[in-house]
Formats: sequence, C-alpha cells, structure tokens
Amino acid sequence: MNVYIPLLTLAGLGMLFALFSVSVTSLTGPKRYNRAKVDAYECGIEPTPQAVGGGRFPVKYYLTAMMFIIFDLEIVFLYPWAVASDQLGLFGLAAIMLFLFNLTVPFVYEWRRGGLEWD
Amino acid sequence: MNLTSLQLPLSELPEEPVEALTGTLPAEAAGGYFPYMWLLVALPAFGALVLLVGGKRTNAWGHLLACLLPIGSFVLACLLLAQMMGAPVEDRLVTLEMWDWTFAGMFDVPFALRLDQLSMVFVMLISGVGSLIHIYSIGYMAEDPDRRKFFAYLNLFVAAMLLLVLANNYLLLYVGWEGVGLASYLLIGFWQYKSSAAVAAKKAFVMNRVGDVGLSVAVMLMFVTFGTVTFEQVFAAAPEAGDTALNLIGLALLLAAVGKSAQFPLQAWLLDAMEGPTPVSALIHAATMVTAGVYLIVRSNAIFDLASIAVTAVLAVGIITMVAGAVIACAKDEIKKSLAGSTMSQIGYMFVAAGLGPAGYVFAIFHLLMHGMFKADLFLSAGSVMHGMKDEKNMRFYGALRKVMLVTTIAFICGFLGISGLPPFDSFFSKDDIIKAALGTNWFAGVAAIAAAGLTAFYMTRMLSMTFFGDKRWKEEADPHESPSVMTVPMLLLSVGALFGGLFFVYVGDIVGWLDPITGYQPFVLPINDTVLEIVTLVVVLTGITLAWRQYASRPVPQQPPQQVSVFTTAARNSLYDDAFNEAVFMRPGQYLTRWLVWFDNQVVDGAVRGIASKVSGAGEQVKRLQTGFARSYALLMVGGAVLIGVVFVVARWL
Amino acid sequence: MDPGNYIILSSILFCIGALGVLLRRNAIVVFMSVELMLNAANLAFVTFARMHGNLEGQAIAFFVMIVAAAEVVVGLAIIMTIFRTRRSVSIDEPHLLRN
Amino acid sequence: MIILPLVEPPPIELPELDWLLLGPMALVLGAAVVGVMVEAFAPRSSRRTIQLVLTFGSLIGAFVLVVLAAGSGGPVMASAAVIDGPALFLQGGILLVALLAALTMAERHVDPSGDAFAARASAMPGSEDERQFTARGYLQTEVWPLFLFAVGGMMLFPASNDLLTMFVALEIMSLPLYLLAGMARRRRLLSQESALKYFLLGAFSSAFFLYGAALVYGFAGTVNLGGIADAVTAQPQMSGLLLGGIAMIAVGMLFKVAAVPFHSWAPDVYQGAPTPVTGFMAAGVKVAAFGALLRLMYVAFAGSEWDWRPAFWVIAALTFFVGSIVALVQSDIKRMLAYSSIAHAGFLLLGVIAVTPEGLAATMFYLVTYGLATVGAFGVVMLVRDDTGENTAMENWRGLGRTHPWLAGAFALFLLSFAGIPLTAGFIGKFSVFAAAAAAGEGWLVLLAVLASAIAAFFYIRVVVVMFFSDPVGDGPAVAVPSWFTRTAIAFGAAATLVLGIFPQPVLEWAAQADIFIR
Repeated sequence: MNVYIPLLTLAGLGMLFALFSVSVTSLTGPKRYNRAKVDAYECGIEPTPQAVGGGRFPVKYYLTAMMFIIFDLEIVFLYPWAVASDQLGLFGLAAIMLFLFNLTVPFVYEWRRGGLEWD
Repeated sequence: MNLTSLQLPLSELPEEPVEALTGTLPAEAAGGYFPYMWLLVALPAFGALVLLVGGKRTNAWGHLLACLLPIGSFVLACLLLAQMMGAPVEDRLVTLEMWDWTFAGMFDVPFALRLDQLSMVFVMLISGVGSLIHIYSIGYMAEDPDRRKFFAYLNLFVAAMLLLVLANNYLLLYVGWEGVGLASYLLIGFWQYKSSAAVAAKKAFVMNRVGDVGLSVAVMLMFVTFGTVTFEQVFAAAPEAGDTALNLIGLALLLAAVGKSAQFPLQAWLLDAMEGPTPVSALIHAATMVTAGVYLIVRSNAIFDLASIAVTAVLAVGIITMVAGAVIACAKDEIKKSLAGSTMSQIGYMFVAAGLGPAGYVFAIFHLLMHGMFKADLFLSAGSVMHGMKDEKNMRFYGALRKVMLVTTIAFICGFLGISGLPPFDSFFSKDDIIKAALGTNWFAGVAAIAAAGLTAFYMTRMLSMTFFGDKRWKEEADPHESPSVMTVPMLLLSVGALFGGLFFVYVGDIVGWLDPITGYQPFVLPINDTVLEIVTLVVVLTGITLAWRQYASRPVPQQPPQQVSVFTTAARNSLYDDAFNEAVFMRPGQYLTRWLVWFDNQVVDGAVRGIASKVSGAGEQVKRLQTGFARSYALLMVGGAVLIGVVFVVARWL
Repeated sequence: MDPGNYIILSSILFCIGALGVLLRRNAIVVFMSVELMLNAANLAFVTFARMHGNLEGQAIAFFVMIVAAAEVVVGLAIIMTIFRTRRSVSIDEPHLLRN
Repeated sequence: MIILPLVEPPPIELPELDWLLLGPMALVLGAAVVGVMVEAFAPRSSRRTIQLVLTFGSLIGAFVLVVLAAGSGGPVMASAAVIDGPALFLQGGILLVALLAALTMAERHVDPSGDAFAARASAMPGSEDERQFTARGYLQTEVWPLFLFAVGGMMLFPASNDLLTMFVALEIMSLPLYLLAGMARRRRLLSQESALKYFLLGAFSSAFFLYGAALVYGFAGTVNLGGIADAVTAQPQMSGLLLGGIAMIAVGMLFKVAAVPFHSWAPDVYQGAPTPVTGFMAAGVKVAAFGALLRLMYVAFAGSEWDWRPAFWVIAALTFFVGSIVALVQSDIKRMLAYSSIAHAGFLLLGVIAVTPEGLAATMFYLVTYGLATVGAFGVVMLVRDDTGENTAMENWRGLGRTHPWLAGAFALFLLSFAGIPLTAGFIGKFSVFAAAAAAGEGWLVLLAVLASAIAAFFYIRVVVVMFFSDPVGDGPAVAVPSWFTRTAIAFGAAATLVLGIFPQPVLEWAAQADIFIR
C-alpha cells in the first residue's frame, strides 16, 4: 500500500488546492455573468458576425495564430539542430530541410488561399 | 484435456488434425460412395442458390429442380446406407474432411462431415420425407405466386438440416442449427400478408434465439472445458471433466433442444408456427426440425450419461410436455393446432426416452423415426383436407369428408393407426418400448407415458371422427374435393411407412442393434410382466378411442365450441350435455391448461425473452440517462472512470 | 531544491486544468484548461528529466508544445465555426445530440 | 572567475532509415503533404480528380509495400517506431479499411448537391454564402489531405515504440478526424456539435495519456516501451508512479477505443459526423488504437499485468454489457451501430487481457473483420435517405428487404457478422478472441462475454426483422442509387465478411504468424 502514499498525497494535494482556488474565486469573485463572459474573446474584440460577404469566416485571428505557430516551431527546432549541427552532418541537414519544407507547406497554402490579405 | 496443452505455435501443429478423428474411418479409406457424402448437403443447397439467385427466370422449372435435388440426396443416402450396412460395425463411423479452421493452437475445428449409424437414420428420414413433401408441395402451392421462393426456402431447409445431422463437431452443428432456424423462420412467415403469420414468425424466431443462445453457451463452455468442440474429442474428454461443468453444458444443450423442439417452457411458438403452409408444418414442424433437439441430446449422450442433473431435467421436461401437449391437442378445434399439440406430446415421449439414459436413447430415435412418418402423413392429409375445404381450419366445420375425399381419409386413418398405438402399427412398437423403458427405469415416467397414450388415442379419434365421420357441418362456400394425385401419392407412400414402419424396424432392420454402437443400449428389467403391461396400455388406448368415438362420431358436433352454450337450441343443448361432460373431463382442463400455458408463456417465458428484454431495455433507459448531450457531463464520466480504474488498481494491490 | 516540489506543482496544475474542463462553460476556457493539463505534463517531463539526468524529457517537452499548438489551431477552428452559428461559445448550448 | 572546461559532446549516433519498412507511412503522409500543395495551386475544377488520384494511389501503393514488407521487420527511426508482424498486419488492415472508406467518401451521386461534405466548411450554416457555394457545386477537397493525415497517424499508432511517438501518432490521427467530423453537408449543426464534443473530450483524454506518460517516464527514466518493460521487471516492488502512469495512459487509450465509461462521445460523434467519416472513424480508429493498446500492454506493461488486469476485467465487462444493453433501446441506426462498436470494444478487450500470442493474433483478426464490416455497414447507411439527407431512424428502414433486397441483404450480412452468427467473419473473430481469453484462463469473463453477445444478437436481429419482416411505410424507404464507388465499398465489405467467415484460414495464418511484438 505504501507505494501509493506519494501518489495519493500528490493527487490529494492537487485536488485540494485546485478545489480551494476554484471555490475561493467563485465565492469571493463578483458574479456578473453576462454575454461578454461567453464571448469568443473575453478581451473584448468582438468578431463581427455579419462580416463582409455575409457571414464569411473572419479568419484573421487564427490565421495569425497559425502563422505564429509555423515560425515559432521553426525556431524551437532550429535551435537544437543548430547546436548539434556539426555532429549531425548531412543527415541532420537533410532532416531539418525536410522539416522546414513541411512547415512551409501550410504557409504556402495560407498565402495562396488569401489568408495573408488584410483586405 | 486442458487448454494449455493446445497452445503450440503453428509450426508444431500437425498438417491435418489426424488425432481429431480417432476411431473414425476417413472417407477416402472407406471408399465407395462415402467420399461423395458432401453431395447430400450440396445438392439441396445448390437448388436453393439457383432459385434465389436465378430469380423469376427460374419460375417455370424451379420447383421441378427443387424436387429433383432432394430426391438425388435421397438416392445417394440409400446407396450410402447399403454400403454402410455392408461394412463391418467398426467401419461404420466415417468422416469426410473438407477443410478446417485452425488458429495457432487456439482452436482447431475440422470442417468435416461425420456419417455414422445415428446420422444415417436422420439422413434417410430427412431426405426421404423431405423429397415426398417437395413433391406434395408442387400441388399444394400450385396457385401461390411465390412458389419458386417457397421451394428455394424448402431446399435451404433440407440442406441446413442435413448439415446439422452430418456435422462432426458442435460448431458445424451450430451452423446447421442456425440454418434450419432461419429456414423455418422464413417459411412460417411465408404468407407475410397475414399479420398472424408475421407475428408467429417473429415469435418462433425469438424463442429459437433463446435456444440458440443455449447452444452457443454450450459450445463456448465445451471449449473452455475441453479445448475442443469435435464430437470425438469432447466425448473422449468428458469423463475427465468436472461434474459442474458437465451439468452446465448438459443444461445449456437442453435449453437449446427445448427451444428447437418446442418443449416446455418454450413450446408456445409451435402452435403459432402452424400459420405456415402445411407442407412446412409437415416437414419442419413435425417430421424433422423440431426433432433436432432429440438428436442433439442423443448425440451428446456421452455428456448426458455423466451429467445426472441435466439428464433428470431432460426427463422432467419430457414428462411435462408429453402430457401437456396431449391435453392441448384434445382442446384445440383447429386441425393443425391439434396436430401441433400432438407433435409436442410425441416429442415429449422422445425426451422422456432420452431422459432415461442409455436405456432410452435408442427408443427415442426409434419413435422419432416412426413419428416422422405418421405425423408427416397426418399433416399432409390435414393439408389435403384444408386444400379441399378452402383453407377452413376449424374441425367443427368439417365432418363426413370420407364421402368426398376417400384417399385422404385412408391416408389419415393410416396415420391414425400409426400414432394411436394399436397393434401392429408404428407406435405400438416404438411407444410401448418407451413406456417399458420408462417403467423399467422410473415408474412415474412410465405411468405418465401410459396416460399420455390414452390421451393420444382420444384426441386422434376426436380429430378423425370430427373430420371424416359424423354428419357434414360445412360452410356454404366449401365444396370439398379430392386433391390431385401429386399430393395424394406422397400421402399414401407415407401411410405405408406409418403402417408398417414399426414392423420393419423391429423384425427386419434391427434398430436397437444398429444404433447400439453409438448410443450404447443398456437393457432394463420390467417390474411387471411384459404382456400384462401391453394389455394395460392397449386397454387405456381403446378406452380413449371409444370415449372419443362415442362423443364425436356417433353424436352431432356443435359448430360452435361448447363455451357459448347459452345461445344454443334445446336439441343442441341436449347433445351438449354429454359434450359438456367430457368437455369437463378432457377439454376444460385442456383449455385451462392452454390458457395457463399461454399465461406462463406470456409472463414467464416472454419474461425470459421480452420480459428480460424489457428489464434489459429498462437498464438501457437508465444508462441512456447518462447520455445527456452535455460535453461536460461526459468529461465528468471520464474522470469518474479514471477514478474507478485507480480504485481497482489499489484494491487489486491490496488483495 | 527538491524537484519533488515541481512534481507537486505539476499535479496541482493538472488538477486545476481538469476541474476547469469540468466546471467552466466557455469553450475557449475549457480548451485553455486542457492546454494547462498538457503543460502540467510538460512540467512533469522536464522535472523527471532533471531527476533522471537525461535529456529525453526535455526533448519530449518540445514535441508536446508543438502538438499542443496544432491542437490550438484545430480547436480554435472548430470553436469559431460553432461560435459563428450559435453566437456563443457556451459548450452547454449545443446538446442536440443525445439519447 | 571560473572557466568552464570545454567538454567534447558525446557523439550522436545517427538513425538509419529502412525505407521499405517506413515506405507505407512515408507514402501516405507524403501524399497528404502534396495534397495540401494541390489545394494551394491546382485550379478548383481539377482538384477533386488530383486528390482522388493521390489518395487512392498512395493507399494502394502503401498496401502493396506492406504486403512486400510482410515477414521482414525491425525497429525504425532510432527505434522510435518498430515495424513488426503485428504492425504490418494492422497497417494492412488500416489501409484496406481506409480504401473502402475513401470509396464511400468519394461518392457524389447519393446526395443531389454533391458529396457528403459541406461545400465550404467555413460558410455559416443556412447563410447566403452556403447557398451560393452549394449552388455552384463547390467541394471541400481539403478533406482528402486531412483523410490521408489521419490514415498516416493510424498507421504510425500501432507501430510506435515509445510513448512520445505514440502520443504524436495519436494526435496526427485524431486532429484531422475532429475536423472531418464537423464537415457534414447536411444537418451541419449536429455535425459541428459532434466535432466540438469529439475535440474537447479527445483533447481531455490525450492530456490524461500525456500525464500518464510523464509519470511512467518518471518511473522508468525512458519512454521507450522496451526500456519501460526492463524497468518494470527490474523493480519488483511496485511504484506508485508506474501504476498511476499505467492508469492514466489507460484512460487515454480506452477513450480512443470507446470503452465504458469513456464511451459517451461515441454515439454523439457517430451520429453527427458525415457517415463516410463515421465509418472510417469507427473502423480505423478502433484498429489503430487497439493495436497501440496491445503493444503497450504486451510490451511495456506485461510485467505488471496483475496490476492492470483486474481494472481491465471491470472495464471490459462494463463495456460489453453497457454497449449491448443500451444498443437495445436505440431507435437510430447510427447510434445503434455506435453502441454496437462500444460492445465490440468490450469483446476486443478480452484479447488485450489475455496477454498471450494467441490473444494478440485473435484480436488482430477480429479487428480486421470488424473494420471491414463496419465500413460496409456505414456505406449502406449512407444510401437510405429522404429529401433532408440520410434517414437513420429505424422505423424508416421498415421493409427495406422487400424494396431493396440486395442492399438490405448486405446490411443484414454485416449485422449478422457483428452478432457473430456462424459463417460470417464476425463469428470467427469473436470465437477466436473468446478462445484466446479462455485459453489464458479468463473463463468467467468469457462466459459473461458470451451472455453479452447473446443480448447483442437480439438488437442486430431486431434490425434484420425490421428490414425483412415488417411492411414498408408508404412506398418504403427511399434509397439513393450510388455510383460504383460506394457499390465497390459495400460489395467488397460484404464479400470479405462472407469469405473470411467460411475460409478464414489464410488470414488466420497470417495473423497467427504475426503474433509476436518486437521490442
């Protein structure tokens, strides 16, 4: 049984703290449940429902997110490669090139599909 | 044998499982016609295929083909029989390997046909009676637009039934078992437009499913216990198995048999099954399929001999159904339903015999054979009557038909003689053997059997006289006429069997000696003198006959069943007085029993089918509640599951 | 310091995330809670990598981040379409699918 | 100040790639990437054709490669994945299923306005745009790359040899499916809702999987399955980390195979998703996820089987009973099939619990038979329609057997196979899994399973009865006339179900030879 003690304490602590924090917020926090709370962005930027083109999707927000991800990942993986590139040699180069190509594909797709035009 | 010994990698498995077939002779070695025994099944199956796939194109000649193929099987069966009788006893168990399912030492099911004395008997019965009924159907279904489909199903049935009795393992038997179930389902519901037929089909289906579940459980149990499902290996391994396992298997098999053979408490579907065309009732619901349960039990004798509880259960089921069926038969006014009750009762006899253990197996099969002949004969005659009477089923609107349908009358009388147990006809031998065996083993069963014999005589005489004797009570539109010879000839052929089958099998073909190697016949001692017993039985039978004759032949029979007495004329009431008497003796109890059985059927059995289903669906409804459609509640359920897993982990650690 | 504390922290984060999934109504927030759970796992990976003194855990953390990012893209797409048809991202509103 | 000595970093041994073994996956995923480029550059008119060529070409090519590779095998990509007998067998099965599913996805004659997918997934349901796009006959051809990505993930899933690869494969498989689930052309609200549920719950479950993986890593110091197995055997005294890890990983996997109580997404998603996707999901995900689950439990956690077995007993029993029982009360064909697939997950778990080579082989065979029958069944569901789209209410299927005997016959065959009636593939599959479990000494669980499948038989039969033995309402259900795409899919599924039911020997032998996981 004792094998469980660390695990159970872990779970117990987690649960307790989580419950505590959640309940405290719900107890102390002001209760103003309004539309804004269930909006897509509580930060206030209201995605316009009837945008130009009658409800065409305002893709901007998450196209940006996508682009961010593309370049973010690129960097994240370029660093380790760069550090060890001299040992990885040609294989590593080929691999990272393949990786970069695969990252470019969605970028190209986005660009061709007009995701980059901010009207 | 235990399962671990089966777990060899594929490479170590022998090429073909020779050891699976110990004690049997490979068909190739047997030579002669044995290598072709697969044709027995293939021919009718081919017919069904052609007719179903060929569609309308085959309308013109389909039924002829469908008749020829079972006849072909029958001819082949005769040849095989001749060869088998020529062979020495130890060479009579022949196995024809086709292909096999092996799975890396998990299971190894040789797809093989096994022809031995027992299956030989069945093959003869099925292909023989089957062929005759095919021929008969040409006339009976002449006007039916879907005749082709009817014959296709009929062929399908014959093929499946032959597969059932030729299988050399419980799996293949299960295949045939499902096949005959399907065919009978299709044929009961053949006249879809009658809602009653559709309902009956469904009922038969559901109840048979209950039985099939029994069989599948039995197969799985065998697998768990013996690690194999082939007859040889199972029977060889049975003695080593534990009592509980054997009894469980036995009871599961019994459940299967009860479902298929319409025994108590799953009997109700048979009466409704009479909605199907009469040839179907004759072939499937009298001669062959409903006796599959008896075959299953006798075939599994090695198990039942060791399973005391199961075998007692068989006996109990047999006794109950034997009596109950007879009483029902006394109470029914529809000729086919009365015959159906009789079928239940006769199969009850077979169950009783099988329940007696080695003393009875042989006689179960013997009576089964006899029953196949005389009951088929009776059904065909009844069908011929209905054919002539514009499908009037109610015997109260028959009477004096002997004047217009002589041949049918003769055929029916032959069937009557065959079933009622008068010397020297079929039942006189087969039934008396059962009665003796029962008295020699378990006196209660014996007495019940004798009583049932009296009832049998009563309802058969009632049927006979109400239909063919007395004065005519036809409806206006009815103009009875004799059926075409394509129908009457098969009837007459069966009549011959009904008259002299018993004589033949007792004095010419020694059935006991024939089946002994398979079922292991074990003589018994009668508590009382043989002749005395026979005389007693005879007296009981004659009493039944005279009672019924006094009542239904020499007195007018009211067109309405006696319940609605109040509205009747004085004259009718006078006659009714007597009627009321033996109504009180036989029919009232009959109707009560029927009513009770119906109640039991609705409450308990459908409480085991629909009822449990409803309980189950109730549970289902409960669980459905969890399906609220709220993603968050699903997530909560998942967390609950995670907790559950954790808890079980901890508990498992503790234990 | 004792890396065990990081494990405790990660388990706390995981539980907060799980509770967030169970309690919050806003699909975006639920989704963020899931991401929180993933990152809790990440923290655990890194800590264990430290404890075992091998780099595997840290490399894994990278991959997890990427997978999480891909999830963000897909998730946002789905949530936005729902939002645009229903004018709200409450995950309780769409429950046409049920017994 | 301290000057850090420059240490020569240890040499990195470079993985060498066995292209024959990697080929199938590489081909499919490569085709998917090309597909994205096609979407970027090709004119709209020609996209569908190109995508179809890409899809079928890559799938068939991959299948050929799998067949070629059969027999060989070994770890690939620095043993991040291992292509062994089971992996190849399951990849073959997945590719077959995917081919049939692709055929049903390519169907364009069933729905008057196009294929099964929304003209523009981004257009608002009921909006003017949607009407225009539909009128112009646009097709969302992006479904094909997504489909291929999902297939690639499925192929990697049962082959992955460490928890990280497994996690990545899981996501590569799931993410496209989340999207595809939301793209139905008809009843888009239901479709989008199902996508949302599937996504949120799926992400939730994969978080569990990941945290479990973290705990196991904490226990073993590696995520390589073989390494974990060594660690498990090396430490006889149990560690909470390991058990907690197994439990949480199990949660993630059991969600994917839709085992009770992680099943609740299945009925909703199956009902809401476009039917071809549902068929693909029901079949492919089950095959892939069970493959991965088998590898986990057989390779990594076999050492502590006595810890997780009891939990799996409970889950398995729960699964096949709840699945069978709730299916009894369903009135919608797709939901009924969903619960049936849940019940099948329960039966399949028997094979996982067995932890014997036989169990592995039996489960793999069962998976393939189940997958083929499932795709076929959903292919049939696609065809029974009214003017608002598919018509999955059971009472509208009354009398289908009278009006369309062949279609109803095929569906009945699939149902009988699900029910495990002899002479269908399902029977052999079920029998072998039960046999394997029995041989592994799980007799009682097998008995329960037999009972459950007896219950299950009733609702399958019920549908057969509805189709063949009840009068059609009005002039019977309207059945769209499919192109040869769907015909082929259904016919192939039916043929496979029948042939594997009567002559299963070759496939059984292949499965039986591929019954060992390479570590």
